[in-house]
Amino acid sequence: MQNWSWLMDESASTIGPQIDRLYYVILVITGIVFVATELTLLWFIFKYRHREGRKAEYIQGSAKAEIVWTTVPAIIVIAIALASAGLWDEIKDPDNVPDNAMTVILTAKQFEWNLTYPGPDDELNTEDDFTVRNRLDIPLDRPTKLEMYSEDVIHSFYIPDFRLKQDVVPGMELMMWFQPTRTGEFPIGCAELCGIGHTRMRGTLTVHTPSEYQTWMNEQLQAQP
Amino acid sequence: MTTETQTHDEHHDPPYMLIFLVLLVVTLAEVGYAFLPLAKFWLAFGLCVMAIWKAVLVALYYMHLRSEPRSLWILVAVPMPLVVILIAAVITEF
Amino acid sequence: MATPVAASGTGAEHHELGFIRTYIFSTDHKMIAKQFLVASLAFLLLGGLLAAVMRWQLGFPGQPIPFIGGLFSETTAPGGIILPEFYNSLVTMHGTFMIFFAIMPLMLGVWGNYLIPLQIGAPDMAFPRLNTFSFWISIPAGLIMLAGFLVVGGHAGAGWTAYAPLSADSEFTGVYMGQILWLVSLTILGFSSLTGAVNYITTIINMRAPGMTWFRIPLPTWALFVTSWLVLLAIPILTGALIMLLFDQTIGTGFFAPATGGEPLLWQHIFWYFGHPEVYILILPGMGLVSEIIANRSRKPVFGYHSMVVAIISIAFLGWIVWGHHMFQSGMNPMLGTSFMISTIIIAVPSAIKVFNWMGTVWRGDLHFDVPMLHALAFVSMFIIGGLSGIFMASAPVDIPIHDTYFIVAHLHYVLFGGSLFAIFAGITYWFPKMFGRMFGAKLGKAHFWLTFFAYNLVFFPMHSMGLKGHIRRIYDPSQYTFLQSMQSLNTLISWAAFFLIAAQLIFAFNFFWSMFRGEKAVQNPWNSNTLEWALAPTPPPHGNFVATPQVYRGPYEYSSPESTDDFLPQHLPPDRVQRPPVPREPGSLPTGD
Amino acid sequence: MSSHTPAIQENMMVHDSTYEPGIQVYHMKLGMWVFLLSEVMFFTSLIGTYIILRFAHPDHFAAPGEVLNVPLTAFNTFFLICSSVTMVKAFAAIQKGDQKGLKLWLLATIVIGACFVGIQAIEYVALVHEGFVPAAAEYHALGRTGVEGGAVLGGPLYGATFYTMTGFHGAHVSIGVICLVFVLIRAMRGHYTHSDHRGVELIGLYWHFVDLVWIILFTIVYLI
Ligand code: HEA
Ligand code: HEA
Ligand code: CUA
Ligand SMILES: [Cu+2]
Repeated sequence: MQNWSWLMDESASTIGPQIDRLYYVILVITGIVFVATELTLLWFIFKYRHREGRKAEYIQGSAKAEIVWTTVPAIIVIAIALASAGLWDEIKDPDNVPDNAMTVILTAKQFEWNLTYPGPDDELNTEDDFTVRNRLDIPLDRPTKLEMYSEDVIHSFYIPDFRLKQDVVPGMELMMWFQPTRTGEFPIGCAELCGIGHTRMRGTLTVHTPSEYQTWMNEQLQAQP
Repeated sequence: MTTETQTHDEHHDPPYMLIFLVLLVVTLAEVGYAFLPLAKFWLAFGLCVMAIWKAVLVALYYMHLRSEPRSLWILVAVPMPLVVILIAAVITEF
Repeated sequence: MATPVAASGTGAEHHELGFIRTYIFSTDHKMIAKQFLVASLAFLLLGGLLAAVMRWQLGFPGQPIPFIGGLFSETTAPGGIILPEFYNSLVTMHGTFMIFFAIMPLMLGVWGNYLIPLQIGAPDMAFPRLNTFSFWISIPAGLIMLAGFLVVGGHAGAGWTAYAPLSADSEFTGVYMGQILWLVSLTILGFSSLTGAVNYITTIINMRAPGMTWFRIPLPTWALFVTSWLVLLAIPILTGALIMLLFDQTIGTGFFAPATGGEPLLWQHIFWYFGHPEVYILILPGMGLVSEIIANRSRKPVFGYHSMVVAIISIAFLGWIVWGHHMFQSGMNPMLGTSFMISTIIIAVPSAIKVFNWMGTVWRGDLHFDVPMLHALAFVSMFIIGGLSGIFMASAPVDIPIHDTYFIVAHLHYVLFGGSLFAIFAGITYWFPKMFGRMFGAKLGKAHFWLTFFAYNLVFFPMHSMGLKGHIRRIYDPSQYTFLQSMQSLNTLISWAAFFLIAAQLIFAFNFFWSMFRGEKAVQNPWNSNTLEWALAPTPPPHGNFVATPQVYRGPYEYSSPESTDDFLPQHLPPDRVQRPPVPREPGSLPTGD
Repeated sequence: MSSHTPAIQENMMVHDSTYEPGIQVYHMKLGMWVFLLSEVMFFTSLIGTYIILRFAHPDHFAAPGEVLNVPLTAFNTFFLICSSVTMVKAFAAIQKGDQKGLKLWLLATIVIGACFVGIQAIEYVALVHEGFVPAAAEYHALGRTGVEGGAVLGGPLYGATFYTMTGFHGAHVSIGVICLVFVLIRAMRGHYTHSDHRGVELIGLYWHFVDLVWIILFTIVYLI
């Protein structure tokens, strides 16, 4: 546990910092609420503990105080909701998928991820498509769009470092897109309980430099039957 | 139905036979209406209106809701919004 | 009573009853409450033991379970090494037993039955025999659920949420009989909850003693009333869903099977339409108990009684329109997600009212840290943590990375253990003297509290961090993920803390039985409480509860009222018998009675 | 204690306000209404499923009359409405202390209710014969793969939702008939009087509720 930190590791996608920022905003707000309420509670517990001769004050309540502590949290949470709604739309809006995105088809099944690439011609459903299992390799300079299908039960495609997750539901066509910000290898997991092999439904996401990506693709093309 | 509204005397039966007739007639009307060459929406809409009307009549007169205290009305109304919320929200999914 | 009342059932029957009618098929609400207490504590223990086995696998993946490892069968844990399918059943059954067989009956079966008639001044429930039915139908449900461990194919392993199509077709899991027993058991259990709810609602509406107006009802009963509505309207939704899933499994109707046109998301919608009200079913009665205990042990009126009631009702109502927050990543329409996000976040407002009013109650009080009070204060502080972590998940974008990770596991244990279970401990230790006529051992009680409080935080707080770093939930072996290996030592630590936590519960179990038979004899009103069950009913209350129908004169939380020389003012005490302090107060400044 | 107290009054502040009545109905009746509300939610989950699935997959469902036998069921609906009116007549009879009327009308309700279930059974048998089955597996076993093929229109969801909804309704009717038999036996023993006839009223509430559900079901399942 040498490099242990309580917080998330640095993100590796364009969407990551935005989610992280929202997360930290909420962390600060709730952190303040948390510290303030718990400390006040502790202070009251200490200050008003029973001692000889102490008599509780007969207080039924206070409309003023209650209005304050209803409206203030209301304003805060609605602000959080609005900020979240904006980011949510940005992430989910299909119009926001960049035009130059590379489309990859993801087919999940117990217990593997199959990814079908468009190949050199950049078109799916052509001769040069190829399929790899449990690994997603993408170039750094281009966004990737996944079209997601499941063959049996619900799985959930999860890339912690990209702050992305999407359930893959049989009978539905779902979509997810991302743009990496650095090269490297990142773990992929299945986040939805999908049966005995749920634990081992893992994969690796590799972000290549553009030239490395070409090399990788050629290797794959040769390896295809 | 409106003729009934004035009766306050508890010893008078609600107009059971009249309701019965209305139920029959509306049912027949429904069956006829369902086969009219109308747009799907209008068919569904009209049929729902008639069905709900019948259901309300049964609740009001046969289940005597009409002569029950106001608080029981409120009680009975509680789940109705929930029914609508579930169906309305989920239907937008598909 | 002004209303015509059924001759059977409502009047107190005072003749002697035989053993069977007294202890087994009793219709006395207090005995039924005790039956529920014993049965659900047993299930709580079982849920805890399942957690222990689970934590063994998570802390020491792949190693044989020590001591008892040999007891497991070949299909579950050969040689003590847990198989993945068994792990899935463990998670599922831990969640199922805890939620449906431990916390829910502890909240409703125990407190609903015990407190409602006593607090509103009624001799018994409106339908005592239905009440007996409610308990006895839950027993076959429990046995059927237990039987699932013995059948071929193992017990259900699709999580307590039983997401279709995983749960709908044995082809995907190899579990057939187990899943069916799970469905049948919960369907039957639904009748238990439902009959209970019908009883509680009718009793509270129609059987309040003279003078017990709506706004003189003690908060536990208020909370139970609102909760009963949630049960009444949510459980049938689940029953419908369970039946459809059962048909999918057995005759292949295909409601939720995409292969034949069914919709997996429909299951999630129906399940959570029940499921979210369900989680409030699990906490609202606890909030009521805690309000009562904090007011009493601070010797102060509940701060803002009316807004507490309004908050309970609004939490219950909002609870119906937020279910989609469990489905943000499910492929649900994102627009729908936005509206669910907003409604979810707004629930923080009534929750805030509750939290601040509890703090207002403590403020300027005269605090007595008895065992129930310790648990109640722990409830408040832990519910704050659990509630605040809910805000992260309620924000849909932030939920993307933390959904289905240990962050959720942390949240749900903070609200369910830190919330519901601490409230239950508070309730048991507070009403124990009333139930069993003896005080709950304070020394051991405090030891149990402190050990539980620390161990519990040690177990569940780090899970927030693990979840943030991507520790997926319901995984059998975290060490298989390279990026989780750095967390393995933390997992091991958590497991040790969990074993310690479970061991600490043995103190409670011992104290419970020891106090029941050997505890110090309790006086009628050891907490100097205002409410009818303490101030008026004998300890323990006889069949029929009260000697005569009580007359109620004031609200339940008149503690330290200037009107009286005592620091409490029972609800039933006629105004002319109140011991007034010598100095008359100027008129107009008199605080009102509620 | 007065025999008639005004409905709920909020006299929270008065120290000796005596009695705040509940709802002015007896416990059993209140309990029955409360129970019926839960039944509303139960049928909501089944009917809601049907509405949603039908909306999502219109191709699985056939137009009115194409698969289901509307005239037969319209006739059956007529039966159920009749049973409602006989039920309410039984109640009206005992309100006036008319024991004979009570028994006759109850008997009529039982007979008509049983006929409803019988006709539903006949309908089921005929439908299954035509290949309209509740289970997708059987549906495919009948050699019908797609939406168009075969003798029956619609897809597997049609049968699944149809049999689940109408089946649970039929079960409710059957339970009602059984309870009515008990009420009739008690009526024959002279258990009910013009001042105390709660059993009749309770079973009546249940019976009319089941009728009400059918009104909805008939419309949305057979006619829309
Ligand atoms: C007793 C049970 C209980 C309770 C009370 C709650 C309360 C809340 N829950 Fe929780 N929840 C569960 C039990 C419960 N939950 C369970 C069991 C699951 C997991 C199910 C599963 O998947 O297995 C779950 C999952 C869950 C999810 C889904 C997560 C996911 O799967 O991705 C979400 C998302 O929004 C959520 C949100 C909330 C919110 C917003 C509240 C709110 O009600 C909390 C409100 C309280 C506060 C906010 C604290 C007090 C307020 C203040 C101190 C005022 C100031 C505050 C601010 C200004 C912010 N919960
Ligand atoms: C109220 C509910 C409740 C409670 C109390 C607990 C208690 C505990 N839970 Fe539970 N848990 C859930 C509800 C609960 N859990 C749910 C709903 C899930 C999700 C399931 C799913 O994913 O489907 C879950 C999942 C879950 C996981 C995640 C598993 C996974 O995703 O892979 C883990 C992992 O550590 C865990 C651990 C524990 C531990 C160590 C305890 C310990 O606190 C246990 C401590 C022991 C006790 C509380 C027993 C005490 C007994 C007594 C006091 C009785 C005394 C007896 C007499 C007097 C007769 N739980
Ligand atoms: Cu696939 Cu979990
Ligand atoms: Cu929820």
